[in-house]
Amino acid sequence: MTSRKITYCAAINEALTQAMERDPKVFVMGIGADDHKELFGSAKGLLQRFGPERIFDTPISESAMTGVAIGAALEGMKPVHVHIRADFLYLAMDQLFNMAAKWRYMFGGSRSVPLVVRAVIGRSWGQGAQHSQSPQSMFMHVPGLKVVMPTTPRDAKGLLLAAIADPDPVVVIEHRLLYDIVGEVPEEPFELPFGKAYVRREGKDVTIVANSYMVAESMKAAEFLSGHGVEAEVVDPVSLSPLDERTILESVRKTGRLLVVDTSWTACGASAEIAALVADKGFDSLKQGIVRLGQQPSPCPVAKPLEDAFYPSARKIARTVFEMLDRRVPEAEVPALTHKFRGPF
Amino acid sequence: MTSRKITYCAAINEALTQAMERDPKVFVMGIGADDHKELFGSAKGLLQRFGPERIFDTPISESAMTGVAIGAALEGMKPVHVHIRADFLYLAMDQLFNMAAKWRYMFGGSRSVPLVVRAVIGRSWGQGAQHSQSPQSMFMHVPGLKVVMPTTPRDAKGLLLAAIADPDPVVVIEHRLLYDIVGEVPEEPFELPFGKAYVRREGKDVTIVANSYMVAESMKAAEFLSGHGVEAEVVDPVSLSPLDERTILESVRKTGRLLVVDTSWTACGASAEIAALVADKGFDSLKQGIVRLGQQPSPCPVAKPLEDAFYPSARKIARTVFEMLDRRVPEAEVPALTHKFRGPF
Amino acid sequence: MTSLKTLTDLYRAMLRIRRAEERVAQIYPTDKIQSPIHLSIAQEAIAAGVSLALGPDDHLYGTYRGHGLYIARGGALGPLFAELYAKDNGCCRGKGGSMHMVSTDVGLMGCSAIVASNIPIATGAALASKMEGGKRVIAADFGDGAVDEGVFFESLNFAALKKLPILFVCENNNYAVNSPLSTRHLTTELFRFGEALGVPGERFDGDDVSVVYESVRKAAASARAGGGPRLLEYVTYRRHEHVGPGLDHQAPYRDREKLARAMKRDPLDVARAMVVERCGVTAAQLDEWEAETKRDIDAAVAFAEAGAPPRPEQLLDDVYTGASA
Amino acid sequence: MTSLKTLTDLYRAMLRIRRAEERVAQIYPTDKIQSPIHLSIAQEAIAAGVSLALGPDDHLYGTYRGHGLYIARGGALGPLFAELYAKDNGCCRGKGGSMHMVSTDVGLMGCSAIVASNIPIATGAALASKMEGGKRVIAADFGDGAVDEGVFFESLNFAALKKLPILFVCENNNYAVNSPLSTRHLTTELFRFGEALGVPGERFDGDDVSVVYESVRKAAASARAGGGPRLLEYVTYRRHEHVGPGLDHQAPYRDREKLARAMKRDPLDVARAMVVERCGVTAAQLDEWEAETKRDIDAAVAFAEAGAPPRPEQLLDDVYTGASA
Ligand SMILES: Cc1ncc(C[n+]2csc(CCOP(=O)(O)OP(=O)(O)O)c2C)c(N)n1
Ligand SMILES: Cc1ncc(C[n+]2csc(CCOP(=O)(O)OP(=O)(O)O)c2C)c(N)n1
Ligand SMILES: [Mg+2]
Ligand SMILES: [Mg+2]
Repeated sequence: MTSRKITYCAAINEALTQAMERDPKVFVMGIGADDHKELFGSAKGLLQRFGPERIFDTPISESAMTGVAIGAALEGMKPVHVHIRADFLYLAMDQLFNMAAKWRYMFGGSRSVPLVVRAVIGRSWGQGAQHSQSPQSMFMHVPGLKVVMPTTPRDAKGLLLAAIADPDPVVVIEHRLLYDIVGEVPEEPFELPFGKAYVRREGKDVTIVANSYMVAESMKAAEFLSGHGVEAEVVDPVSLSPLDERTILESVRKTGRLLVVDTSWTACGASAEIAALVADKGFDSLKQGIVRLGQQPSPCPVAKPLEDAFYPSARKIARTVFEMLDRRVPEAEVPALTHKFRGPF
Repeated sequence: MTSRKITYCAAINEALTQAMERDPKVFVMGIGADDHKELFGSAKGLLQRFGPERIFDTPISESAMTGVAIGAALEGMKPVHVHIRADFLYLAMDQLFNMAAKWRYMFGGSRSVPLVVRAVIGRSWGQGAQHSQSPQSMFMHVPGLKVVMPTTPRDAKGLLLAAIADPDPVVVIEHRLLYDIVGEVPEEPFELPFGKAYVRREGKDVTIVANSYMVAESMKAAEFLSGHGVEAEVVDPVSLSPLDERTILESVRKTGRLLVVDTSWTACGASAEIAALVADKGFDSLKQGIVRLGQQPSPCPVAKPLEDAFYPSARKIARTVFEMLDRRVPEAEVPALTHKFRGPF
Repeated sequence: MTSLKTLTDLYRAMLRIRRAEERVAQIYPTDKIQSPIHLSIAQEAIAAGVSLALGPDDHLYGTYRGHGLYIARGGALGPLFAELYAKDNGCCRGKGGSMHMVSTDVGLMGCSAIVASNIPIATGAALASKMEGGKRVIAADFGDGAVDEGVFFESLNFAALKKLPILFVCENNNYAVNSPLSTRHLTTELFRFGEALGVPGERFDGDDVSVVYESVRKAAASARAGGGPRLLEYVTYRRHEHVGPGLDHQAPYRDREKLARAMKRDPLDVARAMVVERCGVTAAQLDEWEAETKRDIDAAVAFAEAGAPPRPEQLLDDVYTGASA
Repeated sequence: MTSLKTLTDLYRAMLRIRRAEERVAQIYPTDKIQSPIHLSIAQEAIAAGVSLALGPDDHLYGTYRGHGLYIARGGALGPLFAELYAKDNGCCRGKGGSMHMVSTDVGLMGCSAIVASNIPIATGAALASKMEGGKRVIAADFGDGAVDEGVFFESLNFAALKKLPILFVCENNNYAVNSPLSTRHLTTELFRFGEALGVPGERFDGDDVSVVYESVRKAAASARAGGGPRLLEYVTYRRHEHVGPGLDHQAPYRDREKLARAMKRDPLDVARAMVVERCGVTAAQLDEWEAETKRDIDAAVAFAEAGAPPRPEQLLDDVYTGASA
């Protein structure tokens, strides 16, 4: 396969384009899906190419529109329903949890629901409490759904194509701060498997399990740690449900130490699940307690100093690892990861 | 305080009656709140005593009615909003997560939201996939909410009164199968503190942290285990958010072993949070890996053999403890807990 | 005018529902059916009228009060009873119970126990139909309680916007559990609830099966021809308790007047009178239909009794497609 | 007829909004305001008319496009700018930003960034008012996008049912982000959306402040007297981009005709002409008001600039009542 470097956003766009080309049953719907902002660019050119029947705007009716997508899916279509902020999914929980997740099961296998939900996590520039949430743990909690959080452009394309091909409902949670990152992506259509984690960086001293944008922060921290003689292994589950338990457990077997970093709050979060997994099946590998980092237990604030205190960061990750290893935090502080995101969307 | 034995249901009823007597701002609303079934009896006599302004039926509009309760609370009232199945809360997530949980914070402390949400977990008699869910972990995940799951009649009264007195939103999750259990309850109004766990049974060999109806199953298992020389300590958090970390950690320090049993699924569930907590702060006390029991990863089925396989039970708890202790499961099986619940509501 | 053949078909469908539901109620005290039952008794005219007026390729989405639609569409009685018994040979393989009737073979795509939850899903089915040419008409069947939910309005709005081939069928039996319509709405002209959104509505007698049948036929033809959605309100009255096999006529929430009127005008009697008067059906023929219905129900109950419960190993089957023990 | 005093008050409130928003847009490129801004420019007539027609004890609930209401109600300008700067002396202490204006002192109870989310909350506020005698009128202010959400209908239904003292104020600026009304609804008579539910509605010119003021006054008086809710639709046109300081008049979603019409009829010009013609306000007076407004804004910006950002230790304050560092 030929591959080249493109952005995360372009990778999503390419996945949509190829899926729509290959399968006339694939369509995209969502608030603003067909406007000139093109869902942050991820829907670029789709309207021109596939017409208004296959990519359309919807009323601001998250609950019904989710039901509409489920109904279309049940009847054989392949809808991709997009939300530009994951916070809006709270309006659609009834349809997602009571209907999409349960349909096949409660009707004894009668029909599957090949639904794809894409939702984007917002961050910074005053997104505030209602435009910044990461609800992955809620989707992980409810059987019947699959949940992925693509980190690289390659994930973004391969997992979106896999989600669209999958017969069951898949929630794809993207991160706005990843949209501009660049990476190698095969040109041809390809699918990445669910339930496969990636070791983003090898190391022997500590395992950092991190997802989505937290991988970027963790990689930065790992680099810094390496300069101070600590080799962190960074494992990215990517697929949260199903979860690749083996890759996580193997890493902890090697390092004996685990720090879990998630984009959301820790209480009953994805980080809790991963910690609990290792506390059960990986207990014997552990040299010390498992530490979690996530958003601080408050709604997301707007002011920068509060935001810095609220989010996990490369700096906090590095500090936490030093503490875990009982090492003095070196004078040279981890440089903060600078994200260029500016403006509301 | 004089106390006598009454049911869980009567205890809820007494709490509501006393709260409404003491504070004219307290009112009860919910689907069917004022009908002759009286919310399974928990609203008994309230209509006659306080009139239709203070206990009323609502349209089947969970989202707006939650907003209505929030708005009334903001303006100084003390609403108690009741849902006869916790599954219906999925329709109200936007209001609960985006509004109730965040209001005080995002407006810099301008107003509190003294809202109480009561929701009942259904089980058995064909409740099926959509009438059997326990969403406590989702509420635990979102800062700004408090979450309690009363187990005894005393909890039911003391925590409901505490919830009503509390200035912030509190979600009280009751269990339908507990409604008829009987226990000592003080007659006078009293409040139980949030963030306080109870040791329901002392033991030295293993800690079972269990909540709500799972306490009954765990007590039964503990009794059986005791007959086979294993002394289990049963700890009931009751208050899940805030969580009494100390009591849990102290118990594990004593026993060195932890089994967590929750009414819901394990993935990102309350059981994950408790396991993760101990895997962090209680690691040094642990002699072995932490085990969780919860609903199996499927929607809730209707057929009895499937239901038995689906739910955690005294039998499964006892077996799990024997396995944890590497002991042969004794021939004499744990008798199944028989609940008398019959009929749909 | 409904043809004579159709009238008798409608009557026979209604009869089948009534007798099956009576059997369910009769069995219920034995605890063989451990599932919350919401009977379609006295609402058979709507189930039959809607089911028969739609074509064989049309799709229906219903509620927990779904036995009527299942039977009227021609769903096999055996798997219905077997599902109530929670057996592996039930229509949901024992996983759904009474509230989740399904028979995709006859176009009943599924019944849901969350009020109004199937309305947007049916709307999505209509979108799928439209994308494929719009020849399939979808019916969303729901109660008067469902119009309380926001998703009902959202769905109507979208259906109007996209001119979808869908009929919103409201079985107004005056109650949501024990709450009369008037405690939930200031206004009670439910058929008008979609008007401002562009969904024309009409109210009909829900106890006259020929009225139901004709009105659905007309609306379905219009929808199939691209005329867009309709909201059809059928007025009836719930005679049984909300859930369970019994009557609760003494309960305080009952409207005595409406109840008395309803008790005097049983939709099955209305239909029987029609087939007798209009089609000249004889008493002997009526008896034969009764006997045949009884035989079918006996056989269905036997099928259910003989069925095996699902095995515990089946618990995780069908959580995801292709995953099975 | 609106009194002359009131007319000038309305004009001055509008002027204050306009100049403040212009200043916000001017500061924005400096990145001192790191918050998504949704300007009230060209919608000042609605903000001013609603705010002044309601009494001092009445309560308002708004949206992320909330600067206008905040200013028109008389909220202190300093804490508004300070909040945009995310400073500790902001109206949300730097925690809310531009989308969450609040000033309970002047009855603006809070602005929310989830479409339609404040509508049921305002309805609950009206319920609380009614429980205490109904003398306080509540206004829920929202955009034409909010009528897409089911919770809007649920709230109207409940308000009608309980005859609550609430005004549902729809600022119809033709767009939800970049989606014209016509891509979201088949019908566009939003004021009729509550009709069948028992909420009478009316549509008004949203660019004429005296029309807004008088219509709200009338509706509020009726609500206060127990007349129940009203849906008031004010037609206007969003001149700026949805979010941000700029214009996007070339963007493909724009309706050229409506835009051209809107550009010719600025609501502030309309109001100014009224005070000049009806109240005989002189050019000198107009200049003085401009100068005064500028002084106030200068002072507010200075207040914001001088404010300290919140300290990291304040992060967990106010998650729960009484919890603070
Ligand atoms: C979202 C939701 N809220 C509440 C309930 C509880 N409930 C079950 S049936 C019902 C009444 C529905 O009445 P209606 O729609 O008129 O149907 P009917 O039972 O009369 O056929 C209610 C409130 C539910 N199932 N779903
Ligand atoms: C529930 C929800 N869905 C989507 C959004 C994204 N969004 C923000 S503003 C907006 C448009 C709202 O338009 P309107 O109500 O007309 O208000 P206006 O911006 O015109 O004042 C949308 C869709 C949101 N904030 N909340
Ligand atoms: Mg009904
Ligand atoms: Mg608008």
